[in-house]
Amino acid sequence: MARVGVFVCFCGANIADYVDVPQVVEEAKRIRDVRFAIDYKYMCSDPGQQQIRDAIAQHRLTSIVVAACSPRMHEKTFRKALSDAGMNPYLLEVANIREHSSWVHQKDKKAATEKACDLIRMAVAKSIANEQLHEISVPVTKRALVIGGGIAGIQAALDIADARIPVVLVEKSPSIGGKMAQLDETFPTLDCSQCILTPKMVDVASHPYIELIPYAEVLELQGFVGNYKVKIKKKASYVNFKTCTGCGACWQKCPVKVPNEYNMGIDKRKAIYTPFPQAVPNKPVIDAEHCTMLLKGKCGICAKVCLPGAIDYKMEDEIIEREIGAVVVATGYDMWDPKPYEEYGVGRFKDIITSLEFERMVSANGPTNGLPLRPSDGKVPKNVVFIKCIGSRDEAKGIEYCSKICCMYTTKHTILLHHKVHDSHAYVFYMDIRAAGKGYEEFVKKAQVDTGATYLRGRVSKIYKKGDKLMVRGEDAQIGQVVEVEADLVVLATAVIAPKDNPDLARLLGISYDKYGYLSEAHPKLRPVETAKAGIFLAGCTQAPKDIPETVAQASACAAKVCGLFAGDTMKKDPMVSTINNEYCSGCQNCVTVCPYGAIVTDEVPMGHGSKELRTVAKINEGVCQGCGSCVAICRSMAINLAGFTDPQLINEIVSI
Amino acid sequence: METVTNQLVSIEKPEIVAPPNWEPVIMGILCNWCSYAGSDLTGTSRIQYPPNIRIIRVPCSSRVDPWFLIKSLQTTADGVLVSGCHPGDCHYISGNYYARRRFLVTKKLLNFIGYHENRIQFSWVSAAEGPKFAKVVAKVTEDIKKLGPLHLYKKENFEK
Amino acid sequence: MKKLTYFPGCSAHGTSEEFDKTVKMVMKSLDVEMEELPDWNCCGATSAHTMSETLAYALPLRNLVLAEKLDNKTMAIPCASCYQRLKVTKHHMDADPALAKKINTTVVEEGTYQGKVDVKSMLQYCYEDVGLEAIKAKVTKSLAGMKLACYYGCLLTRPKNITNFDSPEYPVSMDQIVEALGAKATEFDYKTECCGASFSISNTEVVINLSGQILEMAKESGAHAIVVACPLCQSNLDMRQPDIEKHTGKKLDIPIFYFTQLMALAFGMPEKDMMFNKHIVPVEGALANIGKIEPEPEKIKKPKKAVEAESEVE
Amino acid sequence: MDYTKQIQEIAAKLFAEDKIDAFVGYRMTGFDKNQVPAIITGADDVSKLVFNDKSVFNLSNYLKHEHTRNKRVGLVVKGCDSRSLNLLLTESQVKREKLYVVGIACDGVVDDEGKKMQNCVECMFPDAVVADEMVGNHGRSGSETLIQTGSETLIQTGSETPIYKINADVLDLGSKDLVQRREYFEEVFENCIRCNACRHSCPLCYCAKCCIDQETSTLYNGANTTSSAFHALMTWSLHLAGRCVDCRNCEKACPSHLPLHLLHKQNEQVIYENFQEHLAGVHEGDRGAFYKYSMKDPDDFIM
Repeated sequence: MARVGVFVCFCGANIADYVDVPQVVEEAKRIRDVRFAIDYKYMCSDPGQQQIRDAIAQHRLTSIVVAACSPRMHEKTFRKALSDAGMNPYLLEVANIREHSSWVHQKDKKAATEKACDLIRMAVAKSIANEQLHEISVPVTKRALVIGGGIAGIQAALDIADARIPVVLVEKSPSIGGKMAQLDETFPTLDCSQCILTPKMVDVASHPYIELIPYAEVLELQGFVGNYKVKIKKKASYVNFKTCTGCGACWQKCPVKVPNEYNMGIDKRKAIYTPFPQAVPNKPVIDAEHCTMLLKGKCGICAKVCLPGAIDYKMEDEIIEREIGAVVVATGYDMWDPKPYEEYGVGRFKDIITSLEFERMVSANGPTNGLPLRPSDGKVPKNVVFIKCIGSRDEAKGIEYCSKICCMYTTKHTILLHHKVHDSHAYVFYMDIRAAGKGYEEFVKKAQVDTGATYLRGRVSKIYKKGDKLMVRGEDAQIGQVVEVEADLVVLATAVIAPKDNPDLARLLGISYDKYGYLSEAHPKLRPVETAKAGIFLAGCTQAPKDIPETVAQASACAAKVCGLFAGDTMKKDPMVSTINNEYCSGCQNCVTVCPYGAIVTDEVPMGHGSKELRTVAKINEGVCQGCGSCVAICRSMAINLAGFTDPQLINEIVSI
Repeated sequence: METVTNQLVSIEKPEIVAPPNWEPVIMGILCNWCSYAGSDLTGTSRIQYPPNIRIIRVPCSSRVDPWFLIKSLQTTADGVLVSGCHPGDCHYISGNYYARRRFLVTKKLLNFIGYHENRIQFSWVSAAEGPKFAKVVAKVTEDIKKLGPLHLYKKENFEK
Repeated sequence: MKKLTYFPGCSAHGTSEEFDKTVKMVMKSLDVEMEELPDWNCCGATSAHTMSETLAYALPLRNLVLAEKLDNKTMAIPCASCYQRLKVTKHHMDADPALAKKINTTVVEEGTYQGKVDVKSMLQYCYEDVGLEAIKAKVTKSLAGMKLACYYGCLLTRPKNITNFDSPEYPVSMDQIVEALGAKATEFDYKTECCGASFSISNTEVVINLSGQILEMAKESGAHAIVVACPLCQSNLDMRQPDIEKHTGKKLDIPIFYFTQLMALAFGMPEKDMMFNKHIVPVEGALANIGKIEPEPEKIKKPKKAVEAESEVE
Repeated sequence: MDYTKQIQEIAAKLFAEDKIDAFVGYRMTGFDKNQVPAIITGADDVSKLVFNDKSVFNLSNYLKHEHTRNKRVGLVVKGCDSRSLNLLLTESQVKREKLYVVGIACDGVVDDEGKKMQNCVECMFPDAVVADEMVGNHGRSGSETLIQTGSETLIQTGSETPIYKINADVLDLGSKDLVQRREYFEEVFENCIRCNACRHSCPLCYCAKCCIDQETSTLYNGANTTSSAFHALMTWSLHLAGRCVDCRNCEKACPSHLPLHLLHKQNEQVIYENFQEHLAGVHEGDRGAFYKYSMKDPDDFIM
């Protein structure tokens, strides 16, 4: 026989002013199974909690109903009060008579009181069906997987490894470094990107707690927080990294030339190549799509010139597995393709380039020895027009959001242009200058003064060719007139977009992504690093456009989260998970298809007591189950129940009023 | 039946007339992450709405078995409101998509056997949509008031 | 034999008689049977849609409904303005059922709109349905030697989601047609610029300025003449040319052809049928270039740093 | 349609080759001209088998019988029966390798009065969609049946193009107003005696515990009242939504002759029109509409 205690809170005047609390208590006492009911000014205060603790002992209560504010507010507080009194905390139910009654029916005390009574009736009915539940403890594999070797992945890996937690760092391309390795100088301090990045890259390679797997992709992730199993495909590099010394004889002699991705296709690399001189690991790979030996079986020069004999044309993709406990996703970003800007003649005019192409040109280790050159005739440009918001903030052609970094990098570009070509002049077409950040506004102001660049607020409507010049026609909104600028070179500040593989990766990891393809954080304000799936964290631009300092900060935050997760040998988990009643389960496996987390597997049990014949039933993996209840609602046999929200509990609520 | 003063005529069965001062009971089944949070926000914003709704918290709209709706109508409620996260916002990735299918079929079936579709209604209310929740409740309450009491099964003995 | 409903529009029987005539000649020789839409009415441009939305849809709708009574699947329209009005109306009738219901009530006598007939501009029809190959096959007198700037105007390819034809900014269909005739299309960046036609009467200075730029850019691109696919473009660029020349003091002397006139010419049809005498800017100078083929200038060596796509073996 | 001879031959052959332990078919009743399902466990009884247009029952229901469960079984299936068999396969209730399926190219079966049954008139898949061997000739085997989903037209190879027809009774009742429909179903629920014959006869009702069993009464309110019948039949029909193959075993079994197909056909129609789904059991592996979703599902009924 259930013995329920009801505790009604005044919440100061918040409840008491609009709900007749003493009457509610009287009503509560009349409910069958209620043995004790009392009101108090602040139930959540310590004396209030003490009343609950006392009543439990005094009246041998079997379940507790607290009628107060939303359970989202104080459920945890009251649960703790129960366990302090030696009672299972999950025997608590909260009747939400503040948010759902007193605050929303302030003009009708009678109705609000009636409703409060009903809510208590429902909570009492539910609590009768409550069961004792216990937190689930899940063992943890203390190894982290970092996906992506850009600055975000590098920082996260280093921070985690420094806490002596092993890290597996998987990078898609032959070298880590990411987009930051392509940059020349960084705003707002103009320090050299390579100089600050390469030491970190070397640290990654030499760190005893980091296993670097370059030229590889994540294929599959199974399991749940603390107990993931990941399958990684190591793409065939056709070079044995163990014997290769990185001497470079092979790529010097290779006869096949391919557009160089690192330099945005401005120059060529060989079919056997390291992406850039400071690559980590500094070992070449063979590009199977272009190598004539692999395509046609002719050539083989690299193998001939390789003294250690590291070339292996027969190498195949390798699949390796690792057991890990947490994942940091740091897949970075892509640049938007400006092709839809047809009115600019993108694609027709060679002298329109993107900002990353410009960045490579002005970079000291770039394809033009640090000088911006017109792609059409190789001449040094004098008038350079920079157009911002190409694709960003453009619902019609591109994406709606602001890419955040373009204002700053375009400012940097005007400075770099000024440094490299002293007699040049920069024109910047902008919509707004968004320079929020430490030292950013000062940087922009200084750049404007130092470079003498002409800033024109307005959009460019057309670019056309006049002789070998490009005529850029736009609006100067500040003087309200159409202006035309004769340009030698036009640089488009293209938008930052999510990597195109992100949706596939998200599906593979079981996390969500937004309409642009950015991976979604668990809460935009308070949980910006976590995903909705426990144990998977986000660092850098894979979540949203960010500059380098923010990316590094988020990466370190990920590392802190991972370290926190791995602090104990086991993890505690909410017991609100589904359970299967084998006796009822018919083994139709519909729940297996419906479960969004793959938490349900099949199991074999005897037909009956002592029977040797086996039948298939479903089995819940408690560690994976997140407690959504999808499986419960579709189970026709009533074989599944969700702890805390069982059929008896909910039906009791429904029929109680 | 008491004397009729307040003529609320049910369009389902015109001869059944609501008793005076009759107030409908509406069962509100809300998902924990969006709609329940949204209803909490309605409270914290002190937005007023009709007091007829009785709220049940479930983790996700996909936890809502059509059975709950039938059970509610059979026993205590004159109408049911189920509310979940907007499509794409489900805390559990895809729960509301499964729920949406079941809801449509249930609604149509109920209509087919002669109950007005508005007896069960659905909404997507996010955690930020406090005002929307109040509007939804007001609309459902008004709809059910127009339909009148769900008389049939209340008269019978119901074993709890 | 292809069959086609032909919506001539008001200018075909007036200012652009030569367009109308050459369209009919060319289509006949390309084995397309044109059936003029019986009892067609004004498309409403541009007065209707500046005054009343309903009227702006109702006028073209009547034509669309009438067109459905014929068996042809396509209705082709020479005038860009008419084309735009009919195409826009069709688009909204198909996409917006509420609007469709409202507008349909205005054409009770003619019947109900069903959306059976596709609307195309004459250029689009030539490009998509007739095809470059068929055009090329008919050429008996190549236009080689002639350099032409193709001017599309603002309406033929816009808005993109409604017209679904060619690029809205840098279309190439007409260029390809004149190249099929043997002529050379110049790289002309003002293909879709505004010619200022709306201010034709109210503010002539704007027209002189805008049309002047178009003519000047065409001249600069090396073109001997401009090719158009719309009566308004033609009359504006042709008729205003003396004024523009007077205004800028520069001699332009760049005749404006309909693409069908050039097709007829290349198909070897009698020159008098093309009604070149109706042109204000004389055409003889431009036509004299036919046959004068310049030697190809030697290709300038590509700069070393230029982007190259495919891989190559040294 | 009389395939008695062919079926007897096939059964005899299967027993002779020792391919099966039991054969599920039809035999005549002892006292009238109707047929009952028969589970034959030896070659001696093969001559009792019959098959003609009175072979109405869906035999896939008999795979849960003690003589057939986990045994090697030969089974006769018409179009509708094969679809429920397909669902049983998908839901792991029977093992395909233990079955020898004799598919019928069905011309429709008749009711007690000799009239072609309504579900056969509206049938879109008269040929068995699963079969090891086909009997009868429509010039195609079941697996050749090509179909598309949802509101698109359904295409079958062969001359006719079946298009989904809304059940005549559903259409008829749907055209009445709310009050009439309500009164109609009130009578239906009133006449239900909660005997559970419907669930017992349904091939797809194999749960160990059923929602309409009276023993689960605390939750499901087992008392025999109109209200509980409403509750039970509604829940039951929703459990079969997207799965019911319209074989009408339930209706044949119902002692009160309740028009149970109305509920099922109504659900089928809603699912078919709204979710771009195949009809239940047409494809193996297709679990039914409630166990999947599409982003494009109708959303306009939700505020």
